[in-house]
Amino acid sequence: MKFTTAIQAVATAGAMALMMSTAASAVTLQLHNGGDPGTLDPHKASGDWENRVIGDYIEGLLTESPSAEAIAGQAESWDISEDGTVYTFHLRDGIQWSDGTPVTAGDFVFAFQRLFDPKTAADYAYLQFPILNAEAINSGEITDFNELGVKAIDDKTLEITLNASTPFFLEALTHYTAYPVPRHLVEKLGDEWTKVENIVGNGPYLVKEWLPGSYVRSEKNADYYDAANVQIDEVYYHVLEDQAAALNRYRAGEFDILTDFPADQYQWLQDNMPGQAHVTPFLGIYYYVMNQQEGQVLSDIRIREALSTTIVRDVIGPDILGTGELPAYGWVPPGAANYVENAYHPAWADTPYEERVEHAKDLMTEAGYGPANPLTLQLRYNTNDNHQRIAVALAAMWEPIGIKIELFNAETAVHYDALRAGDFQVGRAGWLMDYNDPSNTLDLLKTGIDQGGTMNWGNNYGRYSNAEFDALMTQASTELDLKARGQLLANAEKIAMDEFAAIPIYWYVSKDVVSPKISGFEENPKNIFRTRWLSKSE
Amino acid sequence: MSEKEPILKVRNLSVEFSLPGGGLFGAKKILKAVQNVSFDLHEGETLGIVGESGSGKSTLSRAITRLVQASGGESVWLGQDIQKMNSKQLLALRKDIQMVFQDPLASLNPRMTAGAIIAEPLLTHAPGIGKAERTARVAEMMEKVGLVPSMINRYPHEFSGGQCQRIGIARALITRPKLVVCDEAVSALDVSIRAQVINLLMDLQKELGISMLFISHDIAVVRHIAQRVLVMYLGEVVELGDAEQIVSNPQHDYTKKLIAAVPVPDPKVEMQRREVRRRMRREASAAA
Amino acid sequence: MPGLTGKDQVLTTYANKLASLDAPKGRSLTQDALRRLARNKAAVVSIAILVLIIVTAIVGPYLVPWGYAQVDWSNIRKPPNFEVGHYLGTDQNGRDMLARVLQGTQMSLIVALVATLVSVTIGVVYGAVAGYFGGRVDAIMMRFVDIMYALPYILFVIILVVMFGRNPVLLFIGIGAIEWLTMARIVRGQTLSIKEKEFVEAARAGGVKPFTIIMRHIVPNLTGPVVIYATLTIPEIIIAESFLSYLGLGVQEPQTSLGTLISAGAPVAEVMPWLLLAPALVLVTMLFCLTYIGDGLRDALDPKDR
Amino acid sequence: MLAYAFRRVLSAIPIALIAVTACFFILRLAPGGPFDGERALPPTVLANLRAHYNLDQPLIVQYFIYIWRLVQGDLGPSMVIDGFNVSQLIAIGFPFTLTMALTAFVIATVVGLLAGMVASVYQNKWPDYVLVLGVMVGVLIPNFLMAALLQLWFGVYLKWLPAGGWVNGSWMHLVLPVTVLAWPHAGRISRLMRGSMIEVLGSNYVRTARAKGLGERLVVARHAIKPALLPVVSYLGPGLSYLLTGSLAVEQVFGLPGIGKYFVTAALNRDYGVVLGTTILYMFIILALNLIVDLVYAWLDPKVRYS
Repeated sequence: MKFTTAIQAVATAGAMALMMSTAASAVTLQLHNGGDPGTLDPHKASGDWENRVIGDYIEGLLTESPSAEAIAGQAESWDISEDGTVYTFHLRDGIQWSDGTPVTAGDFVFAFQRLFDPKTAADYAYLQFPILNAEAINSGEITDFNELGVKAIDDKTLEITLNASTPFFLEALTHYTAYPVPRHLVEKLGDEWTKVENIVGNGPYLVKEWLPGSYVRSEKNADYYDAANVQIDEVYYHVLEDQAAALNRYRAGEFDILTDFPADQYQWLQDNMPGQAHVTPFLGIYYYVMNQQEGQVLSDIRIREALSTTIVRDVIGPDILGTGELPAYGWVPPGAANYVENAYHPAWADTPYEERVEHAKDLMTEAGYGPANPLTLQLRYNTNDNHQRIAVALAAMWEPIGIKIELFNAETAVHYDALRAGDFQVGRAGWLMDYNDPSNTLDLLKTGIDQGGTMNWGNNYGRYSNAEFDALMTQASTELDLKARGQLLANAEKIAMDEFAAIPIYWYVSKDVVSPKISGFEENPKNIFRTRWLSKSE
Repeated sequence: MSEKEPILKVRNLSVEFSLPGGGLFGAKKILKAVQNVSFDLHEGETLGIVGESGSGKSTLSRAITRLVQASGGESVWLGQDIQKMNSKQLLALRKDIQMVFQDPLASLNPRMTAGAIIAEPLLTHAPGIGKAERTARVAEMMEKVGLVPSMINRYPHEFSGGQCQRIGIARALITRPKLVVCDEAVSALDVSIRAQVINLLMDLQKELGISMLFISHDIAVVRHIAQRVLVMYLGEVVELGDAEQIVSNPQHDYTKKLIAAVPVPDPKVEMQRREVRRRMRREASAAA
Repeated sequence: MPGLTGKDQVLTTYANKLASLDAPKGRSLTQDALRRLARNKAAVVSIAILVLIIVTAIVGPYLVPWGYAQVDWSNIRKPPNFEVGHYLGTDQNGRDMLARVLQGTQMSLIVALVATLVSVTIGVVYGAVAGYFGGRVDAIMMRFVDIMYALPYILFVIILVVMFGRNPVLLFIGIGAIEWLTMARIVRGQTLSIKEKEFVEAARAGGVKPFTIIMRHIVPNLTGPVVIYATLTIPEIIIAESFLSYLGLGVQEPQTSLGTLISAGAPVAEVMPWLLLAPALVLVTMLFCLTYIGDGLRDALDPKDR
Repeated sequence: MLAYAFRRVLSAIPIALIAVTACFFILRLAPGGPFDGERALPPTVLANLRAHYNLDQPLIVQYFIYIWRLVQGDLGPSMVIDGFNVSQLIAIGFPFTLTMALTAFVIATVVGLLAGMVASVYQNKWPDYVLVLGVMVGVLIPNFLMAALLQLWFGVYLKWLPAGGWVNGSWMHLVLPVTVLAWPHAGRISRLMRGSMIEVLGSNYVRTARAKGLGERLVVARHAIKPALLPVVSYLGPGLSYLLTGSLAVEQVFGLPGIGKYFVTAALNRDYGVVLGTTILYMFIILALNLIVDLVYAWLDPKVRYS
């Protein structure tokens, strides 16, 4: 007894000392950021974890509003040419890097040139390929960077020319690939400029510390143009990949916001911490690919139809995952911009399950399979609790139509290597949209590009190929009228889905937990909430 | 007997050990454990080898039978140099030359029964004989060394020290060897048991007609059992001759000291002995 | 060798004498050990419980109302419910936990048994050989062990999976191959001191061949540390199995193992305790039993200890 | 002995080179590369990345480039954590891991040895059973589960200790992780110690010591401990290296900046540089630990010779 009281006393004293030391400083946001950011360099970053940190210390021409809409950032205003290919941006007055150097249009030009420079080896350079000559420069075809469609008219004016009108281009500019970099520093230090001791920024926060595996710490930038309205003085972006552990730390009061939580805890959260868990539709699709190469059993559309139609999608989100993900029947996530009103919805989705099973059995018999001659398929997924559950559920759903599933899990690298190599029959995949436009998911079903005899299928793992679909996609990319373009894309979606190009399962959701102390958090389909809009009360 | 060719001829046998030392890059120190030892051993004879611990007597006995590699010289067994034997010849040799060790318990595998221990040389040297015969032979040998055959399935720790040594002797004799090397075979035993074991050895020797190399630091014991004595000091032979003669008339200082080292139940003599020992130790360390 | 092989008159007499003797009728080492084991209360209780677990794991699946791969769509992630026959509840896929625990126990038992045997055998032989021969042989063999330690074994596993696909034998090889290293080091260390004992020298002086010395004189004297460390290896093996399953080498869904069940249950310990409690309880009980049996075996196999 | 140690230290370099070479080529046998994530990169981008890290060169050229840099003390870049190179990652994480592992090691070794000794003296009596139970819990419960349960209990329910993190570097943040690391280690040590103590206590010369009338405590202290330590010492080398590299679960649950995670995740991410860097580091740690173990062994048992 005595011993435990002693420990308690020591612990309380320690906790008090901690609290006092933080109370003396200002408002600190403890943000659970997920995995370790790989880099602080916007041109090398490739994920959400980097985005949260980088988006707080650098600001692009445009930035995100509390609900993640594109709003004016470093550019105060912009003009767009009639044909939608030339954008002219007017920078704010008085914007500067944190070392006092002004942010100029030249920094943006330099940044875009660096992004496309093959030597930079930027992962996500392709997101800005709509810019004139960007792709050619990135692939090394054009070596003169001055041919890039980004020009500084003067220090305050930037002109960007596109290959063709791109309806989502302004939104693309909020992405970190479009962020400026401090030319004066990068020219001096090269890639070393993002080391914590060198780093400068033009955003609302400045990175002060980075302890890999533990956290990144940023402090408020007093020189930021909107600094007066920035409430939070310090942000810890905590690294913690174990979601259950993160939730524990949230409950212990160590985190204010969780950017993910274990789906199994959703019910518990709703019961015990009502209103704190936020599950929001996220622009992304969870799907299965089917290998449709010639000679593969799944090149038979009848079997693909049998597979897709016998999945009871309504049971997956609410029961198996527990977070209520909505069933997906089409290919473009609901809420995608620049799209038609009524999304694709197949007729079979509304027929009763028993009928679908009967129909599927007929299809299987037609294809030459039956109880006497069952079809055995290998299903690959990358190891993860959710993927496993869905794979197990699908296997059970396909059993009644005489399909035997062999489950085959592997770690991520092996799994995607197999998908890319076409070494699979059915495989799990998923896609989160890079920018809010239907073309981003529909591109996944375009026929591969012939590269000197070998086909590069890119992310089209199932090797679905339909000339009509491809033609509609090409047509859409040059269509200026948004409405007409939306219709072309919808037609393409219908073609692919009617042919069961892949098996959509559900639409992704984002899962956040936000402490009641935090205000300014707005659910949005991109799940981006910049710290500058948040505030914290004790 | 003496006109006959000796069964073992040792000529200029030397053993060296390299010792690490003298700094990281310093030359290795060479310890000359045995230097130029020569002697003959005849059939049925017992040769005592005496010297204090570290004098090289154990190393010598192991070098003769090539349990330790000699650095020079030869040991000729029945006309053949052991140092040049191939592995097949060596195996045959192991049957003819057996050893009895100092620590009776430590020289017996604690996980084997007395019977299995005694039978092991048979397994090696006469793998052809059947199990029943092996057991019979073991029982015979146990009786011969004064053990009750019914103890055949007991483990070494169930025996007393003297009994353990009898097991060791039985193991050594079961292959009917021509030579037995007793390395301090009795020094770990209590005085009363010691006499019993020595007498046993002498009886067996007589009965079976074996030769013996009897190694001990105790010259009194050696005098009792051996006909001739070889005195070793710091790896070298200092005296070799008839046992009675050496004890009654030692020629070398060291031999005298060894004789002085025999415990005598007299406090004064005991004190002198200690003094002698102390001096010897000093000299030894100075020499090293 | 006439003196050795010829069966002479004296010997025959002894043989006859022996036959009539009553005492030396030998208890074999195993009988002896079993007798001593039976006197160890903790070990006996542990054996009883372990046997119960094994029997339940083998027979149980035929008695429970649900199959381990069977999905009950109307009862997904439900706590124990006796009315529908889910005595331990269901998992997130609506599969009966009792059936899964039984199947997982079966799997883990097999894995633990085979992989432990593999790793102990390799480790003991390797360590004893290195320790006995010493010198350069030892240096080279042990540096090889060091290198094996340092190389990330995940890579080996991944390559195994890719090269040979799914194969239960590979699982044992995969686990055995990682778990023998420490055993080899411990055995080698013990061998270094055992080989200096006089009974080993006695055997060498008697002309016993090195390999026979190792198997007859060294290895039996290693049982203490080997048995102890083997019981310590089993929990590691069971956990290693679940990690290898993660990499795609081990047990594949819908089959499962205790390690996999526990790693799936750990994150939901609070909200769905029934997913963790049953497998964890079985595993811990099983391992405790093995520990006490290991202790008992160690004592029983030590002839000094009566 | 010193010369022996010196030779072992010198031999570490070729051995590490063998390990690195083996690792380098095995690494490339595994399918997938550092840039094969959930989505395929466009060919141009992939080509740029591969050129950036010299992955477009023939394998043997890459190998010599790596070795050449290594000779100059450069462990190369990390391909996944771009913000740091491998040397920096190790320099940041290793001191932390070392602190944590050594703390756990010292505590666990002391506790384990004591528990093992007490258990052996009271063999098959209740203190033995209780100690086995208490200490084996650490071995039998997988460390990820132990970490999660301790975090939940002491961090969330009782709120006595921080549930994770490494803010301010306070020792309180170390209590739970060190417990999770130390417990199984103490368990293994105590098991080995108990077993070998029982063996030694039953041995002949300890019996002799008892027969001489020495008290049990003196017998244990003077005659039993040293020889009983032998198998334990053999385990200490691998044991400490487990602590140094097996902290993945602890780091991931508590969000700590150690390097344990690199030993596992780097291989999964195909982060070639980090895999090789950690292999070299681990190689030297193992060689050093085993050298120490061998020397201690020779000290404990003078009959064990080195050549």
